[in-house]
Amino acid sequence: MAKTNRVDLTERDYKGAESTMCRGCGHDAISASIMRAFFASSVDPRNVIKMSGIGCSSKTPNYFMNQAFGINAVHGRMASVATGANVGNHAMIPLGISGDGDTSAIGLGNFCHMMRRNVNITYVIENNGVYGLTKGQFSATADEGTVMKGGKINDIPAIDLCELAITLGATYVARSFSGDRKQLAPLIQGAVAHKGSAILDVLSPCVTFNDHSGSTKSLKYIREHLDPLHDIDFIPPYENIEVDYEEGTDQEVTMHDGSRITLHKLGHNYDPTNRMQAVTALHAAVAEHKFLTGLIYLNEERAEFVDDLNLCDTPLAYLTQEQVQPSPSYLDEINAELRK
Amino acid sequence: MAKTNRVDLTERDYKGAESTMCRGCGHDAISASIMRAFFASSVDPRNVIKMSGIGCSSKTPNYFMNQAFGINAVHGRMASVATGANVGNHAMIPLGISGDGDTSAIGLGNFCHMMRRNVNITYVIENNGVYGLTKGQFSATADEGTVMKGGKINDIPAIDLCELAITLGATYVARSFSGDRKQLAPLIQGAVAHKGSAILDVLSPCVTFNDHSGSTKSLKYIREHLDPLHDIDFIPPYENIEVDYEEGTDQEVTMHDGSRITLHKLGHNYDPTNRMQAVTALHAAVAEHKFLTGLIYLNEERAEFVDDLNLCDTPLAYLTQEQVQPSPSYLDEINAELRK
Amino acid sequence: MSVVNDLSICVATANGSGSASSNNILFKSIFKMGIPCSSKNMFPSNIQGLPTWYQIRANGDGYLGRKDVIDVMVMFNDDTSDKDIYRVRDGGLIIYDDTKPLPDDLKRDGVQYLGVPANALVQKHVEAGPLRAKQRNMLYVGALAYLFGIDMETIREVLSDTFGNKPAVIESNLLCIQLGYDHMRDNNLSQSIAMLETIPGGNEGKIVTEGNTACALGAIYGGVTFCAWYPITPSSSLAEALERYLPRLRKDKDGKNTYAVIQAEDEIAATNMVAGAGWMGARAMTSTSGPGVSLMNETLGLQYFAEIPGVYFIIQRGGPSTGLPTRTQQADIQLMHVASHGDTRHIILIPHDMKSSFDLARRSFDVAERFQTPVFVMMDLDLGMNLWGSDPLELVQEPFDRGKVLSQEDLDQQGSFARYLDVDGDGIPQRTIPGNRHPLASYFARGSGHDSHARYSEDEKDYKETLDRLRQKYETARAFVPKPLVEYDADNNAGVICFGSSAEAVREARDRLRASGLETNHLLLRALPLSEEVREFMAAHEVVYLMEQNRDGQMAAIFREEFPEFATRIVSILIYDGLPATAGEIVRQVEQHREAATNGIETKVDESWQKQIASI
Amino acid sequence: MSVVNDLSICVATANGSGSASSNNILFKSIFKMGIPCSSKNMFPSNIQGLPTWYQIRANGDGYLGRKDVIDVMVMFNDDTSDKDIYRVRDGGLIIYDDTKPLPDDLKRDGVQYLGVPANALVQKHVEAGPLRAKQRNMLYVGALAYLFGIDMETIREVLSDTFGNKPAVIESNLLCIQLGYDHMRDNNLSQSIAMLETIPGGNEGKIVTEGNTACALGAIYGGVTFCAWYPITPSSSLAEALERYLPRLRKDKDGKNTYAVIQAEDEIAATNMVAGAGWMGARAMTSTSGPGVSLMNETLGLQYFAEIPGVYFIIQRGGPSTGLPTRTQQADIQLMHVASHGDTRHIILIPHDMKSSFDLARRSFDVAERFQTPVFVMMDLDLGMNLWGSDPLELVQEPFDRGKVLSQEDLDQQGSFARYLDVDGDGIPQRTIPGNRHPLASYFARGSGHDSHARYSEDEKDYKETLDRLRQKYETARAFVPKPLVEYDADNNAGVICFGSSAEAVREARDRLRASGLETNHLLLRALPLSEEVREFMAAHEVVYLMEQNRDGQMAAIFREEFPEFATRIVSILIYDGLPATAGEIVRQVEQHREAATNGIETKVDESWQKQIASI
Ligand SMILES: Cc1ncc(C[n+]2csc(CCOP(=O)(O)OP(=O)(O)O)c2C)c(N)n1
Ligand SMILES: Cc1ncc(C[n+]2csc(CCOP(=O)(O)OP(=O)(O)O)c2C)c(N)n1
Ligand code: SF4
Ligand code: SF4
Ligand SMILES: [Mg+2]
Ligand SMILES: [Mg+2]
Repeated sequence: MAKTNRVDLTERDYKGAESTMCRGCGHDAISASIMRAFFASSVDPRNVIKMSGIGCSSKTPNYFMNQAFGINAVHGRMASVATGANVGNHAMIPLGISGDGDTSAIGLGNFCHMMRRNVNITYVIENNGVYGLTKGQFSATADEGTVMKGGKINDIPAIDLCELAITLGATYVARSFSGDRKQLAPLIQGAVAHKGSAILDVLSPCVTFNDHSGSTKSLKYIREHLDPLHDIDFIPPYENIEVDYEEGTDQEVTMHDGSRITLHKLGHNYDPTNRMQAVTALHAAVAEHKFLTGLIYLNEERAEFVDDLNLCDTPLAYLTQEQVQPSPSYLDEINAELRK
Repeated sequence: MAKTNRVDLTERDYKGAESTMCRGCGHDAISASIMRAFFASSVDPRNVIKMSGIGCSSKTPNYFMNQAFGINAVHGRMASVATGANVGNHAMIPLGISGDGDTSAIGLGNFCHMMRRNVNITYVIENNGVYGLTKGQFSATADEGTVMKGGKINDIPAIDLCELAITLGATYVARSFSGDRKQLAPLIQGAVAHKGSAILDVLSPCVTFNDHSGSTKSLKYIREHLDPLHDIDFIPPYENIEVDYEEGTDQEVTMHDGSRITLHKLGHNYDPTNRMQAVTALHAAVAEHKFLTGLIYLNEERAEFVDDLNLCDTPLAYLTQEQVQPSPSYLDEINAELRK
Repeated sequence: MSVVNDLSICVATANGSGSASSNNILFKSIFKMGIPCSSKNMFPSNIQGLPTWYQIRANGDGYLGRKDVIDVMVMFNDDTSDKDIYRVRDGGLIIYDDTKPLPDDLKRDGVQYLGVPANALVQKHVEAGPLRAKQRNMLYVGALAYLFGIDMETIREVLSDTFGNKPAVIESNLLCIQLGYDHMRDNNLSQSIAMLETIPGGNEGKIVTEGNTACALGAIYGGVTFCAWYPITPSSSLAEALERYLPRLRKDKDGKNTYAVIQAEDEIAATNMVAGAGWMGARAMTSTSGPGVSLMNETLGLQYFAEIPGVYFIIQRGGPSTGLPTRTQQADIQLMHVASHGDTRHIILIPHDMKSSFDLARRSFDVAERFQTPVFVMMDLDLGMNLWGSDPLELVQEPFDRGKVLSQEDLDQQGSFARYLDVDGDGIPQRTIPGNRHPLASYFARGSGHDSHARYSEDEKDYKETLDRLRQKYETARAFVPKPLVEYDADNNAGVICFGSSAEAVREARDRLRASGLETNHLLLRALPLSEEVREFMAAHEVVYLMEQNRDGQMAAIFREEFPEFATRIVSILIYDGLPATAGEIVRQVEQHREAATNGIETKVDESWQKQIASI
Repeated sequence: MSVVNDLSICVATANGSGSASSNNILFKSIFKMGIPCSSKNMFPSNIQGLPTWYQIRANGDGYLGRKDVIDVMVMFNDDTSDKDIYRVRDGGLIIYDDTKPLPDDLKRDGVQYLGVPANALVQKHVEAGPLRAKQRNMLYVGALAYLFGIDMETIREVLSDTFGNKPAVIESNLLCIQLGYDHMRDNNLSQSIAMLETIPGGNEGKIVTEGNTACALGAIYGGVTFCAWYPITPSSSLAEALERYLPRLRKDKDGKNTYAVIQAEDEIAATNMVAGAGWMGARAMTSTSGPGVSLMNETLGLQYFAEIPGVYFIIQRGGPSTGLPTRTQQADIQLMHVASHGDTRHIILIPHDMKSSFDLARRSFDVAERFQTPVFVMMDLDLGMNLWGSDPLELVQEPFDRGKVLSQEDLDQQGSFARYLDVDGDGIPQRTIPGNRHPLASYFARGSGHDSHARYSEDEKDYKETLDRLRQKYETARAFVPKPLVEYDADNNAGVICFGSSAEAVREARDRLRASGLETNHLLLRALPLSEEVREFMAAHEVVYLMEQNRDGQMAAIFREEFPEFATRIVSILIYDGLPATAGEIVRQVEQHREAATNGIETKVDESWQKQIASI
């Protein structure tokens, strides 16, 4: 019998429709990590809402967790849709999938404002540096000097979505690589446990349009330029695992729901709760042509957006007429005021 | 007789229509600094294009330099209009005026992309933390904890437009205060001399909707929290002024056109050509509730956008039919190819 | 003096000069006297110093549309005086500040001038300070009070209603009003235009409010739980009314909110937040005006195609582009009708007064959830932002219609669920909302092609089926949306159709036409799609005057599209200069058409319409 | 075997399987034989693995619309085979890969099956490697070549045209084609549907291209200097064609560019960049499709109201929302017609083939500058992305029309300048462009109210004057835009109107209708606003079949709006399943209408239209 998790589901229960990505596309690998993470964290898919924009990446929510409600909205606006959905029913667990084009080009403004509000979401950017679905044009995360399949060279610096996320107020910021499931899955688990905007910028090679030499987002180039900050583990709140920490090398962060993230440092002396250090490290990495991966920034202090709104416990979507229609006597009162 | 500048114009020649701002509005003071700066730099208004979005601030281009062509576009899109205008005729000197709502809310995405391209422009944000023209709602530069005229408190952190500008690749980034003409005018002169995106975030109190106690953008609050980095002077290329520099206290930056900016440090040991230092300083200022003003970041290395485009010398708008219509023989050639 | 209670006063001041307050006192006082009255605020898109006009109409017969002519001009703005002297009718009255003598070029024949040395008086009697300049406006209130017989006691009442807890403000205002009053009295100044007389029991029980407030209250009673909006004139005051009333009306027992109002970063965010919240099952709305609709265009198509409910309050202003943001128009109709790319047709509800603003706002959420689609509530600046006397708002108590939402139990019973299947033959599919944990419940919503099970599909049959079902849904809506209000007499050959804020002016215009021999029937349109009743009305008349406030006859285009067989019967009456419609202009256009028709100059109705467009 | 050169082949494969290349070879080979032919690519919105169909029509009579029926189905996609077997007509032929035996459920009566063991053969003859799977598709090319008589020599030519400098690729493709060919020959397989025969001199001088390429070339010859665009199917290939041709055609003597193409971050940026560049006087354009138009809506209003030229190439796809992004439709017509809020009416140019795509694209810049307004060039996916045989593109040599641009000298002479004054009575004002240093030259452009001197104004008269002048400008355009192409015979009572990619299908449909006794006149619409010629055509017919590719009869709505007197004459022929129109469907709908009319089931034309919409 297949292994079940704490909500009695097997890995199969986290599957979706068959993928229509190109064979070998990084996006499929990310889907696999998502399924693994949600299974491992024993999240019931029926509590999840999957959201996306438009693009190859944005198609993928259809390819995992069939039992979750999903929406494939318009290009670049998932951040806003997610804000509305989160406020409309804050009991659901929001998972957003986007592409680098979707997020860093057309969606940039709304994405920034979602983070500024610290809307609760696990927001995964499947970053391949190109527009896959429209056949390979540069996106705004295309690195300066990278080469398009046709030979065109990009003159404009890339937007570093992690640096931007930190600048705008996101409270959980990570970078990873589609091929590094060992790192990516716990990062997703942490993001889901985190209350606030969790941004995961995941390098995800487009094997069809951006895997040639000269490209800085090819599988080969990425692999050669990865620079992981730490080994990372996620320990759910119900697990009482005691971990032996090594002074100066290991770091543990406890999250609001009691989950713990443990970081085993790899060479870097890096503390993800230090905002300026995070920005400095990211900036240095760009200069060195390295992809820094791992949990880059974490802030467990800042309130999530729905807390600012002082919402009632029942999700707004589930309020009844009795709960929302004021009594007619109030209308009399107001009419009286409007007579003045 | 009135004093004339090198293009034989008097200060009067830099005037525009009568302002319709509220009496005491910071925006009018900025207009005055703009007029002074363009006069002082001997820029012929007929070489200038004035552009704006929508808002009180965006109305102001009408109130200076009547001889310049101007456009009052739609809300939040001046950055894109300016990109098109700059490429359409790169011989004109682009001056953009925007509000904090115009730039940091609806216009944020396009603004970021303009900076990412390093489009040549002097882009002035008249930042009052509210939407003046629509009567005082918070904008995205409203500080956390600031109070709206009606009493509402802002729970969301402000977007620091200078930090954002540096992150996105702008090459001349300054913050100033509408009331500090001595600092603002040379900063504008420097911005005009600079080739690339020059972003000036100018605190500009809205005396009608955001000047009450509890507001962090009131005249009083701003004055009390100003923290100027340096005294600043702008020396046009044709002036051979020798300045005595004090080691460690003074800094001079020479710009591509030969202009010089001299900075006389005030307490801070600050070098505006150091990107990480700039971000760190801005970040620290927010924590200390200070408004750091002066030339915050300068990068004279990066090419401006039209250079990336390899444009011909004649402005695109002035090319003739002879210059742009290929000969019919090319069409024969192409027809032949399309027969294959 | 013969005329009683028929008067229009126009106050010309500068924005931000404090006149908002004095105008309000003036208007409320007349209202309190029991005289039917309305006010139109022609304010600039600016905060201080630009011209603003406030036009009050007091009319014992109850006509509340803007009056064609101005009887009294209060000329308190030097910047516009040169034009203002010609705005007043022949035989009218101009009140001006005669602290300094009137320049010659402001002297005009055929009108009476009365001065009040407002500047001089406030300088003398009011303490120097920032408020003094503003107080100056109170003087014309006093002057008018004396001249036209506005009751000082009533004014005092209104002052205390308005500034209840600020006795000092009441006193200083009163002082200034009295100064104006006394000046007129002491100098024996008088006029012979009309007098205002208290109507006992008049306006009894009535309220004064603007449509935006009425809509906000309607939305609250309609159970709105989610609003995302972006500030824009003239719609901001709707969302701001929500923010004002919600904290009072909608806290749960723990003091927590049963609603969320989000000031979005732009209209694109607002519409997508509405889509997100509507998808979750919240009663979601936004309010905006023309530029906002343009920006929301893409996501309106998503909501249409993925069938996500949402309510869009559109307060129209003068277009195109930024246009005249503080003037009224009905020129976004076609945009709403077919909003977004591809084949779309949208439901539009159209209030025409305060009560229907409240009522249709409330019902709009039912319509949106029933039809699972964005629903527009079409307002305009005149209706939304001007003050209207009205019967009190009234709550029709009826259960919310959540539409075809299936619960877990429903799914158990039904045993199957296909999100986009037309189970009932009305084009409206069934819906589940997230949180429904039934194994059949979940589905994937999308703006791309899909089959009845909400599965991705590029199949041409699935696609056409979806498009046809969506059209079917729109057809179903014809019988469901609010019916028009019809006045019909089989003897009349001519009909008049109007909607929204034009209703009052049209009522008056019809009375005038009747007086000059043309009896008309009337249809007040309250919704799109056009219903059978509208078709019948069209069928019953040879000529139908379709009155709307735009240049291109946008509603007429929709009528011609939907009723080609009656296309030539429509004669467009078009007012689009940004000012609220007047009966006089309507009458003028109708008579011009009738004259042309009888003189045979223009034989074909439709051609006269074409010409009119081309030549005006 | 009787039929020669009348054949439709549909190739069903999966996306990304290499079939694009084999289909292209197949199509080009038939073309090179001199047989009139067209191809329709029904590809998925996906990069790899989803179903795609490529439909070739070869027709000696020169009908190039999609053929109603499929004669031959190349069934090379297992995922769709169950449906594909029913796509082929009775008596048709199915070619399949018989490496494995055909499953029973794919066996169907009334059609012929011919197998080619494509998998087995490539496995055997082609080196293992990533290309092997793709090469498999070449086998059906060979099989078809043998069966239908496609000349192998021609195929070889096409291969070398296509892969000119890659002899290895040519060889390996040829090998596979030969394998398919030989298999058929060696097994004596044959069919009796039709044969293809070389037409000597056929297609002589003709080119093969898509509308997007033709538009791009037209724009280049029209002097475009600025393009800002955002990728979106099916419009990307237009901008990409610009990027391909411009570096070759438009370098100055120093090797610098006389153009700029900017990939914007979204459509809102693109349209505003166009506005900025157009304001500066550059010939500016963008290309997009439905979702992009929706997003550009706001700025289109700015360009309309501030009178800034710009060209908008709109390649329509299946809507609403994301809809079917890789299928064809004409459903953004009303959106373009009234794009943006407020009263707007836009000029739309409508190419219908490759030459007119080139020609109207070129002229669009003249029209935009002459009328100082955004001009749409309305295309659709079928026209824009499918390959069409065509006469060569032809440059009409005429001077650019920059419109009423005043130089410094002009200003000197004229002595005055008011940017928005109607000097000539045609509604079109004069314009200066930045860089003009004359003291009179500068003005302030804005989307808000303004007077004739471009000064800010909220005055109702200025406002109405501007609106009326803009309408006047639109009226002026009626006589200026490309005239319709009309075929007229006074004996005929029925007219047919169509536009864009429907032209070919309509031509064929009219021939068929003629054969069955209905002679029709024809009007090919090439622009909005509707011109006098269109009105005359409407006046001259009792019934006009208006054919368009959308659900709601969007063009019909515009006709009814503009010609109310002819509103009932219009019978809509609507095809909107996303596939290119076919003559058969047009004939079916026309005959259905005629039958209903004669049987008196539906007496009123317009009602039948309404019903049709409601019931399909
Ligand atoms: C408004 C709009 N503009 C353009 C498009 C076309 N479009 C579809 S996907 C896409 C880019 C997707 O790129 P990205 O987000 O990086 O996703 P990827 O395909 O690379 O995973 C674009 C431009 C669209 N669907 N909607
Ligand atoms: C699309 C659109 N949405 C909303 C508005 C309404 N609007 C006009 S100005 C403005 C805000 C201006 O604020 P800011 O840019 O800070 O300028 P300020 O008036 O404070 O100088 C808004 C929301 C508009 N004109 N267009
Ligand atoms: S095109 Fe690129 S991003 Fe899209 S599915 Fe293929 S490999 Fe992935
Ligand atoms: S409202 Fe504020 S921003 Fe606008 S003009 Fe007045 S003071 Fe300035
Ligand atoms: Mg991508
Ligand atoms: Mg502001």
